[in-house]
Amino acid sequence: MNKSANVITHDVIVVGAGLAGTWAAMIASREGVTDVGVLSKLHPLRSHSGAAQGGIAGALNNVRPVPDTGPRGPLEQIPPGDDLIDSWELHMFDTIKGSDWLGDQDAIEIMVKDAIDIVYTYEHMGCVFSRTPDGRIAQRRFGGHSAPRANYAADWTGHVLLHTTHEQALKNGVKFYSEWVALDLIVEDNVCKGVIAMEMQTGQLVTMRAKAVMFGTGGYGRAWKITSNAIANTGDGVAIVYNAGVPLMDMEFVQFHPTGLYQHGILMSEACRGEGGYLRNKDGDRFMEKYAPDKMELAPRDLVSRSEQTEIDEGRGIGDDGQGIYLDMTHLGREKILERLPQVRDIALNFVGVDIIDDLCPIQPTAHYSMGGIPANANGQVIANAAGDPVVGLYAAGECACISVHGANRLGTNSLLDASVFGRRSGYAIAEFIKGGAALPEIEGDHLTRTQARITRLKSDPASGKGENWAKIARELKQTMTDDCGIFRSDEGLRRALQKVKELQGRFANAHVMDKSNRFNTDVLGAIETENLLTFSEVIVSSALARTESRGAHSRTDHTKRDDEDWLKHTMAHKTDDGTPELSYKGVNIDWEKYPPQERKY
Amino acid sequence: MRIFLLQRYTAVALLVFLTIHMVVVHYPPGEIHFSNIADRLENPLWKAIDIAFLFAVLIHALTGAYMVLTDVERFDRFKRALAGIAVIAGVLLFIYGTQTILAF
Amino acid sequence: MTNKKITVRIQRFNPDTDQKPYLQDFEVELAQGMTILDALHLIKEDLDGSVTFRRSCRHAICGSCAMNVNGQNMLVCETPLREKIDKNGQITIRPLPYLPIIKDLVVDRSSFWAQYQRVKPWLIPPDNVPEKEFRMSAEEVAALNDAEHCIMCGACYSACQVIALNKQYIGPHALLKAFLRVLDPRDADPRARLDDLDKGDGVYRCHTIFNCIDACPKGLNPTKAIETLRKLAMKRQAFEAARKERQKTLDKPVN
Amino acid sequence: MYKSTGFISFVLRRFTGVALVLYLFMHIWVIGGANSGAETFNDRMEFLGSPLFRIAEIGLLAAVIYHAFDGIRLLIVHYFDVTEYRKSLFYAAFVVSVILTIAGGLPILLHALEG
Ligand SMILES: Cc1cc2nc3c(=O)[nH]c(=O)nc-3n(C[C@H](O)[C@H](O)[C@H](O)COP(=O)(O)OP(=O)(O)OC[C@H]3O[C@@H](n4cnc5c(N)ncnc54)[C@H](O)[C@@H]3O)c2cc1C
Ligand code: HEM
Ligand code: SF4
Ligand code: F3S
Ligand code: FES
Repeated sequence: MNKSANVITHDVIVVGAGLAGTWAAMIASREGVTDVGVLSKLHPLRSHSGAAQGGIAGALNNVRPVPDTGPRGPLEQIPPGDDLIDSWELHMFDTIKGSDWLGDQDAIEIMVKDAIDIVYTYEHMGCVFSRTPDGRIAQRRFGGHSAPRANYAADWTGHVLLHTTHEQALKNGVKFYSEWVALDLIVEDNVCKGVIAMEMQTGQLVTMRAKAVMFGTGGYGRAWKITSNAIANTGDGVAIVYNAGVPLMDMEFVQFHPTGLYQHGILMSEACRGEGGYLRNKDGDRFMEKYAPDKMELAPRDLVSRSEQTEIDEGRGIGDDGQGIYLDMTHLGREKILERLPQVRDIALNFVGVDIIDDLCPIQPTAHYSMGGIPANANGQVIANAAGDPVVGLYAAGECACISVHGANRLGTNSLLDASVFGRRSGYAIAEFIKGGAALPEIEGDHLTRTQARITRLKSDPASGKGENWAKIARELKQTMTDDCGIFRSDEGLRRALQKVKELQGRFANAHVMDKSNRFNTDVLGAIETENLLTFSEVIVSSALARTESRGAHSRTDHTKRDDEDWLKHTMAHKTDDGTPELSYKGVNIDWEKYPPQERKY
Repeated sequence: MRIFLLQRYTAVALLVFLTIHMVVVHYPPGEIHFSNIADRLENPLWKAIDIAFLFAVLIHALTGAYMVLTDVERFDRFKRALAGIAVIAGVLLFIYGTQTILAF
Repeated sequence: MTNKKITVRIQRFNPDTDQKPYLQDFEVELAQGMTILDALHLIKEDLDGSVTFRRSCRHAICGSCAMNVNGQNMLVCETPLREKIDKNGQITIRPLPYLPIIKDLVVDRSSFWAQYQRVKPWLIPPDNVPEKEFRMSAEEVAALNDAEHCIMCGACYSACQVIALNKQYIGPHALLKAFLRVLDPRDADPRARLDDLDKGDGVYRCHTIFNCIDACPKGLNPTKAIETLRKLAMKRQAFEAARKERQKTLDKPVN
Repeated sequence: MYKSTGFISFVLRRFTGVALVLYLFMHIWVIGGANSGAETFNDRMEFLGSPLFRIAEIGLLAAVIYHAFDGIRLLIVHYFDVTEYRKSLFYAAFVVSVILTIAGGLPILLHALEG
């Protein structure tokens, strides 16, 4: 190999320019690894991290509920010298509880301790956070957190973090390959050697060689019909890594957010409830009283979504199809909404024509966050099996990774934190790996030709009558995942889903594109993304089918209880030769003294 | 950028000068003859005002022309040469014009 | 509700095969709550897969989908199709004007990003970084809010006729970014920034055309930022001194 | 071409500005006749005295008035925070210019028709 011009070599290649990837690149370059290339299928600032609204968790202890108003009382800044109410320990406990005890506690400890520093670092890098009266970073409540520790910049927190981080990476001289799509990962004998990528503008395929490769390709909510995720969130990284022989972990855990805009899925930030919004059913009842009398609307997402879905299934939903629920913010008042939730208001106005200041806003649960993904340790190093052996030179962080800080259910604001903290740690680990004298591995196989063949196949017209549009396949997949692998799952439904996914995979062999050109071919990209959806959806369904318990976001109607006896373990799915996933299991890292599993009640 | 400021300041000056000019010289409209101009310019104050007017309008006009040209990327490359031409043209026109005013 | 057929006219152009851009008509059935982006997706998925455009977040936050619809720049993901249908039942979608076309509705934003980088969009922190956060007052934050909210969509940039004439001009988006950093009390070197903005291609190349304000989907006001920068550039020495003074108390409570 | 009031005002301002510069050069040359004495001056003025030039002067007046009021508008925008009223400001400058042009142009027109 190594023959033509279409080879690019860097010390480090980062795939994905969201928070996770950008942090890694920025830190590696600051640590002296100057030759870092970042490829992103979108311009870096278009990454979905920028869509995060609510905040980033960190126990800064800047605000507290006004004394004697109870835990849901109004917030004020903590006067200097007064007792602190929050701590990383508390943050850790909330995260573990939120994860339904499936989170790895060593990694969680690292994350919550680092949280405080990373928020201050963001502030020092230039993020314009909202402020308390005396000028500290403002904090708000978020579901599942027992203290107000969501640090925020109005309701465009992710946007501010992403722009700031990208700018710092530019300052450090990181090279960005904007609108380059990774298509395949090269792993030979458990050593990662590079990726095959396509430059969108020319359609040219390139082998990108590197001593270390890092994945920060984000989530995969696009496998569902109603999702808060960007159209580009098709889980490419997850599928690519899986195809290269690396396992995927805990893929059955997908979080449904309680407040997606009705029929659009666009997120109405959890800050809506954090600031005091109510959920109401068709009859106008605040039904959360029934399901989480203590935390009410601020119970964790999985619980609220299930409560909504139950209301909907029992016929108390709203809208033409009865699939909606009301979000009531009318009591918050114009001023508060305009100051704290301006973006949310605009979204509701633009997409459903409702002004949340005066009217109830229709919402519905929406596929939101993928807890599972590429298994990695707390240094971002990808592991090859349940024993924890690393894949040499391969790293992952952010939503595409499963370092398992979120276990079976993520708490809001913990994922910007996860992407930042472990992106940064991967950066340090990569720098150490490179500076420790890592060599550029030789590539043996001809990977480029194989990838090229996939594209050529998509562009060639199949035998008459057999050809099919990829978009149709994608639509059917999304419908199936929504119907049979959504908030509530059952053996019957999952089997149906598995069969359907297999059928669709079969049909994809004859899928084709209409656009045969090379230049900026988004038709080919759409087809490849669909193929990726099909690949990991099979893993999700298989893992969900095997897990005969209900834990966190994974809720089985036929196994409604959590089962620590048999299922307090991570699912690992390997791709076998015939393409189907083979499941094995990995223990959860638990501190049995301090944080033993308890019942999860809110 | 001083020329921007020059343009803005001279714009204000021109507002004053031009108004005076219009009212005094061109209103009511009629034949303008050497003699009636010469009458007015007897007064050295009028001479001074007209010279200042000339000065302001030249600066404003030439910086304006320079801006119009350099706003186009293709000409922007020659901005030094253009500035040179503008300065020389400005000086020459100012000398010529001042002579005229003093000639009355 | 009776469903109405709409003609969507899309400007097509693939520089590899086409001599010049042309308009192509597609018929789309208007559905409840449909955005322009939804219509583009329908066309791409069902009618002609080669229609090419950028999009991602589909709720006006990523900045991918700025296009020119019926002559105005906007984000197609947040714009209801219904609102832009003219009396002939048509809507015309073109790429952002004044920029090189890569394909169909996809434009080359290279100069846009180059200008963004030119203003050094990152914060230059002062030497005395506190252990915790810098203290900023609510007013200081409010002054930055607009600029911070820019999603770098390019709608303003490609509406500005100065950009049409001269790509060396920094442009409204980058000047807004510069404004953000200059006004940030934490930035240690507003002087150097203002020095750069004071050059020929900086704040004075703006001729107050206002298209940037009209085009901005986020309702931001680059013109105001530019006028402010002009004033600051004139008194940058005093501004620098005031900044130095402010930075001495950046670790103290603001009131 | 991105059309808007801002664009129209910009084009008009440029166009009138450049026209005025060209006129200024001619004006300096005409008046400069005085350098060579009253004869030359009156000759050159004579040349401009024809009714045709008189009517062209209305155009000149329009140009100078519009340019001036547009300039005032820009100065206002610079010194006061009025970008919200950008459209009204343009219309105001335009209407005032038209009115003043008519007011100033009518006497010229009448004079030209008389002469
Ligand atoms: C609407 C919404 C709101 C949210 N709000 C919050 C919140 O308030 N608080 C919180 O903590 N979390 C929130 N989250 C979750 C959080 O935003 C994400 O988990 C986090 O930003 C993920 O960051 P990332 O860096 O892993 O991925 P992303 O930011 O998604 O970045 C993925 C990157 O990978 C690139 N990429 C993908 N595939 C390829 C490929 N094949 N080739 C090349 N590049 C590729 C993309 O271009 C992109 O640059 C929210 C999520 C959503 C959807
Ligand atoms: C009342 C008098 C005048 C006022 C208030 C005025 C105001 C202005 C202003 C504010 C500008 C700057 C425009 C910008 O920055 O975009 C300008 C530009 C210009 N002016 Fe004037 N002006 C006046 C008279 C004149 C005269 C008499 C001439 C010509 C002889 C002239 C020629 C120009 C030119 C060529 C430009 C540059 C065009 C441009 O930048 O768009 N102006 N004027
Ligand atoms: S200022 Fe507005 S139009 Fe310009 S890039 Fe930013 S968001 Fe887009
Ligand atoms: S459109 Fe352009 S000229 Fe100035 S006011 Fe806006 S940047
Ligand atoms: S798709 Fe992100 S702004 Fe329109």
